[in-house]
Amino acid sequence: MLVIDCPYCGPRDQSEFSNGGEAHVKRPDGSQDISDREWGEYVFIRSNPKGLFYERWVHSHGCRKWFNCVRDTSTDEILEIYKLDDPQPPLKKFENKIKTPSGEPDVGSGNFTVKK
Amino acid sequence: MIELNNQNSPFIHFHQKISFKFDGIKYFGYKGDTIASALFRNGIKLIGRSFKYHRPRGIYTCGIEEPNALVQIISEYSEPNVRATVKKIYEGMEVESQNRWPSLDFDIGSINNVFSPLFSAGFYYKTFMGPHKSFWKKIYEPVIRKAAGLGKPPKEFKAISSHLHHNVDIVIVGGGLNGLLAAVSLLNTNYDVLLIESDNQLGGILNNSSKINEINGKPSQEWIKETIENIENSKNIKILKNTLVTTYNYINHLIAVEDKYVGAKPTEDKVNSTLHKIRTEHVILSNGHIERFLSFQNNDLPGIMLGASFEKYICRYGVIPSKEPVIFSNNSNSNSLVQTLLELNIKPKAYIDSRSGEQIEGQLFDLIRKNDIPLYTNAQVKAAYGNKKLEKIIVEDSSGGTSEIATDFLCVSGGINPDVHLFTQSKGLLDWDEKDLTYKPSTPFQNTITLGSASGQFNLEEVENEINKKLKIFSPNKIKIKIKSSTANEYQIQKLWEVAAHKSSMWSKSFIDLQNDVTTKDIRQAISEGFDRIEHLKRFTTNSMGTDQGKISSINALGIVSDLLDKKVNEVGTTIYRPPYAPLSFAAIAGRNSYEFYDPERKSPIHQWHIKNGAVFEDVGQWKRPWYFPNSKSESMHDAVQRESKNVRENAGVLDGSTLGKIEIKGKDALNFMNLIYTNSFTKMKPGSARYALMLGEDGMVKDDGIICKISDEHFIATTTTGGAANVLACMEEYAQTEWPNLKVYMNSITEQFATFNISGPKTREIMSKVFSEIDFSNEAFPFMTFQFHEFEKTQIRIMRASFTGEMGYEIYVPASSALKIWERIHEYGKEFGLIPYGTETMHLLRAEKGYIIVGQDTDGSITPIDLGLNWMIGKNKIDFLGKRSLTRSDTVRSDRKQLVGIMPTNKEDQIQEGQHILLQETIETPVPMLGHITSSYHSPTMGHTFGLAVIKDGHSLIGTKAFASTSDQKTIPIDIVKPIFYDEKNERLVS
Amino acid sequence: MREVIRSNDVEIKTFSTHQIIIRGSGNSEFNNILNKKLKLLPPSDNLRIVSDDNHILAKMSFDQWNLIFLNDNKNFKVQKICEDFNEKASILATNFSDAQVFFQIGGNNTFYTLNKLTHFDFREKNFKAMTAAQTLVARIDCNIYRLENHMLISCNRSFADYFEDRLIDAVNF
Amino acid sequence: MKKNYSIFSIARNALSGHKNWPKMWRSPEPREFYDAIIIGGGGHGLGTAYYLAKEHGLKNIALIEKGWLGGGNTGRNTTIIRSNYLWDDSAHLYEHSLKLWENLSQELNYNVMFSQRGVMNLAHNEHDIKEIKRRVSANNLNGIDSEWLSKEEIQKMVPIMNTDNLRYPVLGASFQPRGGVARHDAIAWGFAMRADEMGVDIIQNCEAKQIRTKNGKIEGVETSKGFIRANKIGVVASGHTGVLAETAGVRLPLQSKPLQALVSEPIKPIINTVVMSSAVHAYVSQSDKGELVIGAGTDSYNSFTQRGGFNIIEETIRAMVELYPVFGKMKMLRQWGGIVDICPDASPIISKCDVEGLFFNCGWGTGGFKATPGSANVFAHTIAKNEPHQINAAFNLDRFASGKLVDEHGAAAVAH
Repeated sequence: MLVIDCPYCGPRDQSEFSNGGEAHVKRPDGSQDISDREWGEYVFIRSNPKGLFYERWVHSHGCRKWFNCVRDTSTDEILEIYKLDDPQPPLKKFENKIKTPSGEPDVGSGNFTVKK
Repeated sequence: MIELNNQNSPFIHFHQKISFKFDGIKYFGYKGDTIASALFRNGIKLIGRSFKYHRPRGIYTCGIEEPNALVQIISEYSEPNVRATVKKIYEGMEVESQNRWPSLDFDIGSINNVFSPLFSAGFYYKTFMGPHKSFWKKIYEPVIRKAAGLGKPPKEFKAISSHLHHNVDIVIVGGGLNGLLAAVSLLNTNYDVLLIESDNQLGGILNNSSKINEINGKPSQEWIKETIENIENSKNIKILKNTLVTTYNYINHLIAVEDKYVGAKPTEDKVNSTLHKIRTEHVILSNGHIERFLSFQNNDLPGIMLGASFEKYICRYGVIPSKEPVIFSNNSNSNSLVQTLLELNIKPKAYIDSRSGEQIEGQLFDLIRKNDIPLYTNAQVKAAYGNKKLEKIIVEDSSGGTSEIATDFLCVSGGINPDVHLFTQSKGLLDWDEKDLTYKPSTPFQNTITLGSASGQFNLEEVENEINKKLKIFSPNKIKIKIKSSTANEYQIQKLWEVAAHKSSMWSKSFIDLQNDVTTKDIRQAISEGFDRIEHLKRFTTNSMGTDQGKISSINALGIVSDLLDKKVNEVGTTIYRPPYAPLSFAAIAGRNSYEFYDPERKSPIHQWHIKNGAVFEDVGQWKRPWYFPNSKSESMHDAVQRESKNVRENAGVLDGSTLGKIEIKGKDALNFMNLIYTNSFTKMKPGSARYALMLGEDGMVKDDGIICKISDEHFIATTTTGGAANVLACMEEYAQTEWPNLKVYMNSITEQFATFNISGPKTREIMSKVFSEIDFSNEAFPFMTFQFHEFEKTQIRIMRASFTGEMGYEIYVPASSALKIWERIHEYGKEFGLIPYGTETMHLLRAEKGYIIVGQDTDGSITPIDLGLNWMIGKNKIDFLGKRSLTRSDTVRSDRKQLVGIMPTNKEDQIQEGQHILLQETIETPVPMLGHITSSYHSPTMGHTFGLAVIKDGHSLIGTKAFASTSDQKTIPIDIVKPIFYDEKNERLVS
Repeated sequence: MREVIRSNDVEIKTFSTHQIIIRGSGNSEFNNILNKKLKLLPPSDNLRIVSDDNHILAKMSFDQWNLIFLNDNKNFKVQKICEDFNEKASILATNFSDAQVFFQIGGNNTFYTLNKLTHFDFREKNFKAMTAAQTLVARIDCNIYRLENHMLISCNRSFADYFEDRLIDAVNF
Repeated sequence: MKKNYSIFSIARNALSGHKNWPKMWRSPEPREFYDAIIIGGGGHGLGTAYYLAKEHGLKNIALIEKGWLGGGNTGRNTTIIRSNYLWDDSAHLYEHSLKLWENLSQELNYNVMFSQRGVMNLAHNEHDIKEIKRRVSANNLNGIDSEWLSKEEIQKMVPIMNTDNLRYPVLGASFQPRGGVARHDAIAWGFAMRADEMGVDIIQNCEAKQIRTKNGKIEGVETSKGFIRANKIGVVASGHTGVLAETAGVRLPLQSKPLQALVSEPIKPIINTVVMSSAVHAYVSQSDKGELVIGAGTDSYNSFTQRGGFNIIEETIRAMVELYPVFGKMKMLRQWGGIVDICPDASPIISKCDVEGLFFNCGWGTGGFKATPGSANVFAHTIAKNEPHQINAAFNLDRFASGKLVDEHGAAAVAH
């Protein structure tokens, strides 16, 4: 169970939160002019990296507020939590922080960070 | 039998005799005995039969790592696979051996041993396929299933176990020497510390061996007592005994299970185990090491066990399993066993060491010489022989000559492994130590510190500075410790995994996994067949997949494989240790969140009234809703629903709608927000009016529906379906915060603040005028789809004129605290007009007659508003709302999508069945193309026959034509496709 | 106030009382309105509680305050306060008096018992007196208020029976 | 030469102490070029290689696997096999697979132990009953064996089930007699062994890092053992498929989440059919070794750690103890997790894409094991013929643009 540091309530057990998938996905507004494919990509496709991931959480059993976080999906390590209106932290900031997960052999661990 | 007792073990109450039964025979042990130590006290060695070959097996260890001694406790719940080496006995306990028939001594299953050459590793992949594939289901599998499994299935037993959450700064796992020292260093610091010990005694190695006799000049037991007192008087350290940490999850979250019935008979009325769920900042692993065994021919005979365990039985449990054991070792850890035996003036029959004379510790060498114990150096035990128990062993010395030693007991030691199971669960990395020939913790992934032998530091002289160095980050109290040990401090080991067989034949076996009967021959066969990756080898041979997870043998397997592949061990890798550390009972995991507390029963404010009036309830999510109100015990649901429906159509009926979601939306931009969330446009809506609205997902499919009341452009109240209440509020909050943060709008759920009574029927107006005498219910004053606030006996209520049944009706919103009063008043005045309460089934029927949809029943997440013929609900000139863009995608504008239609049976007595499908052909030859399915079907009292709603391809254009509906017995009935409305098509009754 | 259970050094009582949920921006104008009406200055940082003899005012998150009336008040008085606040478009005040049921828990084993039902960290350094929180207790959404010498927990009315049974069970086992 | 396995081959080898069994597969170094490369050494991948060689005569093929064969989801699932899916497209796909399962041991001459003991889906409320009865009707009309069981019939088949005094009583169930369970390792090793015999190069510990394309056409794949050229690449790497697709510039609608499962200690036979329940969130069968194999739900967040939260295990076990009080005294022996790639409509993707020569077989979510032979069979067809087989036509990538989804949310025993 992760510990998530809600920006409004402080660190809480993960069971109080719900996951909102990828962050910073802008919803096309007044969306008549975009193609079916582009709209299909907005509705159905979210990035799914093995490595650094911008993600949304909501404190659904607490203050019910949404916030963003940078998490490494290959180790589940939460690297940074920031409010919705805070700027998006650049990927470079976390490069040296990634620990290799135990148990996965170096060769064949598939543990590389996908550069966007 | 007395002389087998070691009276000076302080942990056994020799004055408190306990009787227990093993396989029907009564024996005596003492308070503090485990089943195993009590059996040894009675000279019993044969305890079970092995999984595959049914070979006789004895007690091999003295702890949780036990592979053989799994027994069944026969009592009201008959628990299978209990570790005899851990479970303490209690008065009247009945224990049975497992996996043998008819008896332990004479087991038919041992025939497998005769045919064992056929049962090599993975034999079941290569046979049981012929002569015809049906043989597997009829013959082979039933036989295999009956033979498999160890214990018998348990009987039902309401085991009460509770959960307990902890939030601490530091957890110390293991209350042995290093655990206690770590606690001492943290005494009265401002860290909240939890010290967890699996035994019911603190002390670990200090209790289990005579290796350490003095600490800081005091006998170790005295030092332990003193240390425990200091810890118990401290204000920041709590001790949990009889508690085994089973799981180390990510972000420092531990799961541990505490046995509350150590040495007592569990009952159904008290908590018998507690699952501790511990959130901590740091974890200190000082849970010691586990001794590993060696592989040689017949190393599974009863009477063979691990040397350190033998010593633990003597020191910790005060029982001497044998008066003249032989000791066979390749490392210095066995020295203390010799010391312990000689202190009780017991002389080992022989000491066999694979190391040379010079390599053996000088201090041990002198001890053996002084007591003239026969010593064999550069020697190995080639084989052990005996009928159902050890009788003799064959020893080969450096010259290659072999000699025979008659003995009933052999203590084996193949070296010690740090207990790294929890460390790998924490995602820490391991490193192979070439000198100590074992895997040791290296880089941790979380805040994990390992101490003592758990970190692979086996030298007692290093204890002090390891603790001071590793705990420096806590700026603890400095530790000063002087340990006087009876044996050498340096740990020495010589590489030895397997001894070549004495007499090798098709039947000779040298075991690498005792519980799953895996031999070293199986490992060689696996590698020759290409299963050379350690994970393949484990799965093909099932090595270390038993209930002990290969605690005493999985490193040996790596050693043997690395030799066979001549690779270094860390190139072979290690199998991943999967939680839990030891099997964890289902009852402990479930805790109190099962049986009567599995899930709440949410009740409406007038739930008790429903019960008193004989309501039969239905589960809708967590809510209990009245399903129907039978007027007598014998009335069936069908009859009750027909009666209730008829009554609503002719007189009046009232439904408890309190479970439907109610959300209050307010703010400067409330109108703009509502237009974005729902498909309808609320801009031109007059304040005080209500509108039926649809909410879509971004994929354009119907997600929820409800009625929107507009108090003003800045204040709305929306209702939702019972099931959708939480999702609609969550969706509103998500979009308000993440997509449209600039909109000034707030929303609160008021579902539980108000009870809702939906009253409808031709006589409703008269009833309402009587109940709320000062309100004008005329059409002019109170038109359809409008609402009004009124004060009724000092409480504010809201009445909305709307109806889901097609009859003229109102929804009355009443504060929950005055719900019962008003509900009873409605019934009191309604009686004279034939008012009755009705349930959800009648509501479903009546709304279906009007063709009103139920989201989740007539829609399944793949239906758009257009499919339902509800285009009028889409605000045409709105630039955006949830899912709007999806409505114009190529697949959503396809004409042959599934569309809502009505279904009538061509011959009236046929039964339309819900869930059946609509076909174009009368006879069914599968696979038959289906137009769609019947979403709802009921027997209509007004029409006198069944009818249904369905969603079928190109439905709108098929209205007026005929088709067929399938039936549950694979036939079809002819049907007419009609408009989805069967009652008061022009809605005159609604606005009357 | 009805007593639910008193044993194992834990005492639990249950009661209903008036409560208003106030949503607003929390700016000075908002604070003045509340202060004028209630003679209580709303707390500025999250999860803090201010109280006097009749009220508890807790800031639950950056735009939500819970106002709990301690001594029994007349319905219409609470309804009136609600309406006054609602006059301002920028404030949403919702009368929550009937929506929730309260439990008062005291005694030395309060936190030990509650920790059988929730993972919440009740330690002094993380949950001082006069602090509030929203979390899960027995898997049900609850508001918890730590006052000087006892705890208040409120949950939605429809869960009340189940919640009471869980509390009793936690005290007994 | 063709390996053959039977009781006679076991007896013959017993005489020589089982020393000279033939090697199951070679472990060759990768060649410079292949006609087709399969990325992913699970059941689906190995099956694809097998059918490409057997049914389409492609011999110059390689299969690369970053870890060890069958080490991903193939070795981490609850081995349940059934075909009683709701929508026609899914029903035909899973039925195609079930028919292949029924002869697989004989076809591979390697016992996959497919035990057709029936699969039961329980209904715990009126909504469940409506949904399950609709699926049973759709199954029957698609020619799939599926029947509705009353509570009494359920109790006769599973006497240990507590149907009445629990929070959500059991009201009935759907039952597919031909459904059941199989041995997961056996299908991976069986396919690998036979593919290797037909000349397929199976290369373990060879990780695909980057799929290289040149003006819209496949060039090859950068691996930990160097660059390998190929005309066609089939990516069937479950949770990692999305990661590899990104390296070729293709965005897949997949989210990779942990799915956990657990086994109990082995006991004598106690439950002889497979029971699934979505409302009470748990599914169980008993392996031939005597262990209860129990499946849990997915975690809520994306993760490649093959580990999930203990809360998910708690949810499942408390449902188990509720449904089978007898399990109270059983103990959990091992728990683990896989990485399941979930599509928005809970249906797979077996499809070409804009890059010529690049094919994807993924999106199996929590239900991939049952589809192993069927998915491999149609994926081999798609790769060989450059056109989808009629059975997997609906599971194309551009259904997410058109909106013509195959929404199987209800079908998966675990609500997403």
